[in-house]
Amino acid sequence: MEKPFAITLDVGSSLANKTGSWRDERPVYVHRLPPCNDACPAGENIQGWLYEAEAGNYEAAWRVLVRDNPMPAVMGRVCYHPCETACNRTHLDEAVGINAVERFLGDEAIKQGWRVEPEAEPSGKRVLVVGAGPSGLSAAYHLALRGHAVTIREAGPMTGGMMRFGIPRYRLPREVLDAEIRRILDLGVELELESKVENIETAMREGGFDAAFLAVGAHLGKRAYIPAGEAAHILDAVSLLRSMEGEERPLLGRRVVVYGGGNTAIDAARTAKRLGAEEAIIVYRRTRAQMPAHEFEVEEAEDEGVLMRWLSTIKQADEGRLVLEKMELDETGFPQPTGETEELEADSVVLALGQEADLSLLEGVEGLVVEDGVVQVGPDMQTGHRGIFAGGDMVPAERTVTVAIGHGKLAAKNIDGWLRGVPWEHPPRPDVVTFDQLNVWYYADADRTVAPQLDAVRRTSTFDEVQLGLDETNALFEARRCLSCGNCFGCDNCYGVCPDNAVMKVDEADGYKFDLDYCKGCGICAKECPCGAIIMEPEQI
Amino acid sequence: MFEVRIHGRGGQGVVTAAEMLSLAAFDEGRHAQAFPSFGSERNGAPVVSFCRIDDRPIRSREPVAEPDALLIQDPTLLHQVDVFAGLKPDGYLLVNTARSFAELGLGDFVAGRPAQRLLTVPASDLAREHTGRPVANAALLAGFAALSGLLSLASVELAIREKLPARVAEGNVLAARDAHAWVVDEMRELADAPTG
Amino acid sequence: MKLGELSPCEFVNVESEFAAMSVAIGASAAGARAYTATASQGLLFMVEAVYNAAGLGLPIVMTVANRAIGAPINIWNDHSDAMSQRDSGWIQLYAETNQEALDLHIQAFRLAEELSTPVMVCMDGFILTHAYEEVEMPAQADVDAFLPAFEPRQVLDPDEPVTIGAMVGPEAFTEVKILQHYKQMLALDRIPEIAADFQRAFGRDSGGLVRPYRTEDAETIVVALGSVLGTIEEAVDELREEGVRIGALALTSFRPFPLDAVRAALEHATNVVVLEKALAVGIGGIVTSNVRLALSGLPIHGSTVIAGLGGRPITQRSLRDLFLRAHAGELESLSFLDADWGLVERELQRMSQMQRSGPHAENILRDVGAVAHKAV
Amino acid sequence: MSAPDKTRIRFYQTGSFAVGGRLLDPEQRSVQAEGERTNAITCGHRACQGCGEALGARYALDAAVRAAQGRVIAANATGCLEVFSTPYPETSWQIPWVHSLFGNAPAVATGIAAALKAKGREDVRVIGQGGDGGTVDIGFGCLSGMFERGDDVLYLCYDNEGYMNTGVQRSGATPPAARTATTQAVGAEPGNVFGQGKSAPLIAMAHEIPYVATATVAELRDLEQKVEAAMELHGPRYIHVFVPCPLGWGSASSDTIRLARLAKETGIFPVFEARDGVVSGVSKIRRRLPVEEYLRPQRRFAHLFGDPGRPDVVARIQAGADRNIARFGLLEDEGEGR
Repeated sequence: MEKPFAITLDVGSSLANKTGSWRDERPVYVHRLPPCNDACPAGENIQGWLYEAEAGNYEAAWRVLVRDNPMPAVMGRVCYHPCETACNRTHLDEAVGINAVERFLGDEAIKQGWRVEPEAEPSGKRVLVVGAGPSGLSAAYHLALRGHAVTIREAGPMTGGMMRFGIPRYRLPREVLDAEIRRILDLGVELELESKVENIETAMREGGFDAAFLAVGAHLGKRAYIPAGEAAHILDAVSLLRSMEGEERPLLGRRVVVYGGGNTAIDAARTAKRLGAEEAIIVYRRTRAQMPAHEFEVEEAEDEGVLMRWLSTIKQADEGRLVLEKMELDETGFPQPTGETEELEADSVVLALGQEADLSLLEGVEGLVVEDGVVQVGPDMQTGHRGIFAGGDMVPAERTVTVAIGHGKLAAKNIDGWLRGVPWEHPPRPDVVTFDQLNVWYYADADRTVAPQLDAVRRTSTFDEVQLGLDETNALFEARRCLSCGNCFGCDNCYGVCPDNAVMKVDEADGYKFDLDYCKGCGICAKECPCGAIIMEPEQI
Repeated sequence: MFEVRIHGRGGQGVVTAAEMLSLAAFDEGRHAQAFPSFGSERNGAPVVSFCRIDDRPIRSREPVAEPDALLIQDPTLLHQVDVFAGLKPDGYLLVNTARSFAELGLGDFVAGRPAQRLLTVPASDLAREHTGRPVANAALLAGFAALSGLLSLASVELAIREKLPARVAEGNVLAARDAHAWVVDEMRELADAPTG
Repeated sequence: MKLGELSPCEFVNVESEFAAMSVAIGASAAGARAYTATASQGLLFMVEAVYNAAGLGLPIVMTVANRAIGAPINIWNDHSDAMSQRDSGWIQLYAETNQEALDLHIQAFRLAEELSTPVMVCMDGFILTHAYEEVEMPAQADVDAFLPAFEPRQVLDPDEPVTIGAMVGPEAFTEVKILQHYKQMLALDRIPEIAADFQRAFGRDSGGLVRPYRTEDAETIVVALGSVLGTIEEAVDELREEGVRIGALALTSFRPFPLDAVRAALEHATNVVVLEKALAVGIGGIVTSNVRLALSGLPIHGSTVIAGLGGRPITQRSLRDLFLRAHAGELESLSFLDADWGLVERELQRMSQMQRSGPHAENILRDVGAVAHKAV
Repeated sequence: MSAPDKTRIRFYQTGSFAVGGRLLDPEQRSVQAEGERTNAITCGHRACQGCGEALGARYALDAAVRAAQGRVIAANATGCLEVFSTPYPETSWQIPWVHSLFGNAPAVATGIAAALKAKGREDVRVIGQGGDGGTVDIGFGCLSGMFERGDDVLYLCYDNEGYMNTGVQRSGATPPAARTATTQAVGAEPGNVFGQGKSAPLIAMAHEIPYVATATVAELRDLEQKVEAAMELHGPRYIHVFVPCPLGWGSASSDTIRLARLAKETGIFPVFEARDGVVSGVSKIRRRLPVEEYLRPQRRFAHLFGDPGRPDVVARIQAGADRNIARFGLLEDEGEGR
């Protein structure tokens, strides 16, 4: 068409007008640290694997997950999920059920037989890992991935450490545990059971190891002094739980008292119920609110009929009976004795007062420091003795499986760096995304999915797993509740809300790009990004 | 050039009368022009229309000030409006009425003019008789054709049929014939009467 | 149209003249032949769109049934409405008779569509629009042969999208206007050519730029537009019979203004009288100033007569007197045909006597007496 | 914890609030999420930073273009949208588009529709569009005429509540108390007068045309659905799109969508649709907020929050929002609200 001059124009000709010059701020896509990732003791990229999971890419999700944690099926059962406590979604409705999704992925991996392969060529270096608990297994896994030859020496007859000897099977079925350990060992990790390391330096020297990771755990139950008659039946919780793995079931009687307020106490009481005790009573010197045990475990125990006796200490234990003293809290919240006593019938008393580590293998090691019964390590998990690293319950930290696994990973990275002569450095940590940095209007309301539980009747009579898993629909739903804090999840909002069409859609993998030829720097994209993955930066003039 | 002015009231078909007149003239092979003098008048207000007839094309557009013929469709106007203004001394006058000029109080006016050119005709009565409505324009035109001899009755009938809707055309044609006959009769009487 | 006799065609009943022209703009921009009609205040109400249609170069054809502009409110004929739009960018053609009005519309579409510019066909309100006279209706096939199918210069079409009606700033506005002017200059050639084509096709001499009447040896020539030319020609003939060397010049095309043709027609005259049906308050004649430009440098006595305002009849008798005075060189440069100066004087006196003398129109009406009591 | 009510659950990635999402089936994504969307108004236009009108126009037109398989012609009223999109020698439009005048866009659109009908082009659809000035004030006669005649035009009004193009003067859509160049924030009744302004959508409904809707740039999917619904019908249709103006409102350029959202969530701007003159659906408020949340970020209302401020005026505005909420039933039923 021959167009009349000036009044009639070719369509789209304004592309010649580069409005990018108007800008005094420019939008930049960023990756921020989601609070879940930040809170994970194992350093899992939770947002990362939920991103894959919410798309139904379960294997991809699992592979993101096992880059940090080799045991998602275990983790999905026993982790106390600090990630969920930190989850920004709690401000909106309820935390994303991260733990349940993790378990789904872990179980799916076992079901599908997904495996991992070493990522690096063999390094020719040999590392000795002492202890086949979570920390040792984790370290072995990460070291093997990095091409090192790993040998695990375990004093006991079985792998798993506290995962097997401290956690009842109704919380962690053994076939799950065994499957995840087998996958680690399949990486070529050498395992020597009932092979107690008496002296670490000797063992390293004789075995020709270039480095060692100590993870012997804390398996000695703490004993409190309780005046007791000879016939009184007193045992510690660690021993009780460990004996559950043997051939013969321990005999506890009809009325069992558990002394302590931690998760181990809860485990012991619930185990006692399953062993046939008519009454399992937890005696704790403080209040329920002060119990170190996790709330959901306490609730589950109460559901199963476990009784609680708060603000009480055991003064005296005799055959068939205990004397309790009532306590009261002082102004600072500490329990103080009141002198008031009462009696309680009990066939046995289980002490759940904490555990200690057996550090005899470290005697005489130069530079190594032990304080308060635990080995001191640096931020790189290295002891005072070069080449010897340590983690798990034997170092100062919260004693959980997740922390132990995190130690194993961190130590492995540092051991790898040490072996290669290039010290490993923690990558810079981005800011943690806070709730106010999100634009939550875009997130629809969605209640958390409740995972089913075993019927209470069956729970107290069998060691079947209490907490059941999510099916795929539920897991997908739960994954999709993730707000993707601080990381683009491909919602197209920036692409849609730009008044200048200055956001380009590259492709699904590469996401979006700003077209700075036209971006006027209005900032709508940043403000309307649901997950806070865009920031505005001043233009340099 | 022959110029006609028609007086009536809004709603009486005064403009249509002029148009029918021009049609009739056109049918007889002459040039004709009809036009109204419009105002913001509504039904019942005085209305004037004009018609020019000539043997050559008509160029003039001015209102007819000195008509050769005057048709008064509504005699009530006679004493309201100066309807006779400019009427040529030998001009035709046809008034729609059942009364005589004397009864209308026009005795003095007609006295000095040729009697053969001045006539009344009860066109409304004839129209009512044939159409049920006292719309006198067609009948008056036919009367004028008879009075002036300018047009044939056939041309007037043709114009009526061309201009008016079919449902009223035939009634008007009958009324026109009656009016034509009436005027022919009247003129015969006038011719027969002793001049005085 | 409802009966499908005019097909394909759409008839849009609009709520205002402004909308009427706007609908025409839309339809024309979308590639349809578009037509509307208006008059008087209606034309002024659509003025914004009238200019817009011209600026966009849309070949719309519009009839303007020329009528006066209020206040005082007046529904009768003069040229005030169309004259107000003389600079709108529309071509303006003035019809002398109903036959010419019809013929000019056919020519207007061809002109508009060839040049892609709108054309206004002006015909006197009531005098022509309500006159009943014989008109030769051309056959559709002949019109179709004369007027080819509309091929728009620009069209809104999803198959070939364009932006029509861009905002043009100082950098190109002048050039756009020059182009608009240039189109009208082209029309100066095309108007007579199309009229000639028309005559060949239909055998009638309609349209063109100007139409001289007995000007060959005329000492006095009267210039006018529209239907009044007929009465003027009668007066000319009458005076010619009496030996007065007088003629008339009809301006059929007022926009574009045919400077050369007007000069050629008038250059041998002694007196030129421009008879106008509109008054440029504060100066006098509108057409006159255009005619004067055409006669620049020539020793011709010119005068302006404002006539027919608000429907006042222009009679042959008054014209005859006027022309005689003009021929005698007695006409003042600006005069008003058949004006009642007594009424004016009385009102002027009232004004000089008291500040709050009231509105002119009502005072004069009171002097005249009610309109309804007049016979004609 | 009660069992989740499955019928109410939407989860974000496949929910209805964002532009698109990689997890959605392509047909569930918004038009704006498409990589190959029309961009009826494309890059290089000269709208201010954060222009709500540029956004609203692209949203609406792209949806219309998709609904009409690319066969759309638009007539545009004078105003910001026209001026910033078509300064010679560049145009940002990618569809056939015409600008004529300030007050005649509906009539021009009618003309286009008539031409298309005459040409037998039933596949091409016509859109008229303009700002609030060109629609509810200057072009209102033409708009009403278009409605009552039943012309086959979808008219889109982009309402930024004033004559922003000419320097922020009051229009018939300027809200009470708002400061504009012609309603200064001085005197006993600062800003625009209460009781003025008009609801073009309600007036459109009074014409009993097939479809009337309101929408905002904050709820893209709702907007697109309404355009699609309108495009499924013939005859006159009217959609009134709320488009914040950073310049005229004195708001941050990044707040454009947020303000639109707040206008809806406070009840200031009711989002509804009506068929044949009867309200047929409303967009419920998700999280009701006091009008202050909406008013405070805008400098045109700054005089209400100074020291001492005008809590009485704010209360009147709140009362107006409350009336909207009651009139249109903008809240979820009791018990369902979250």
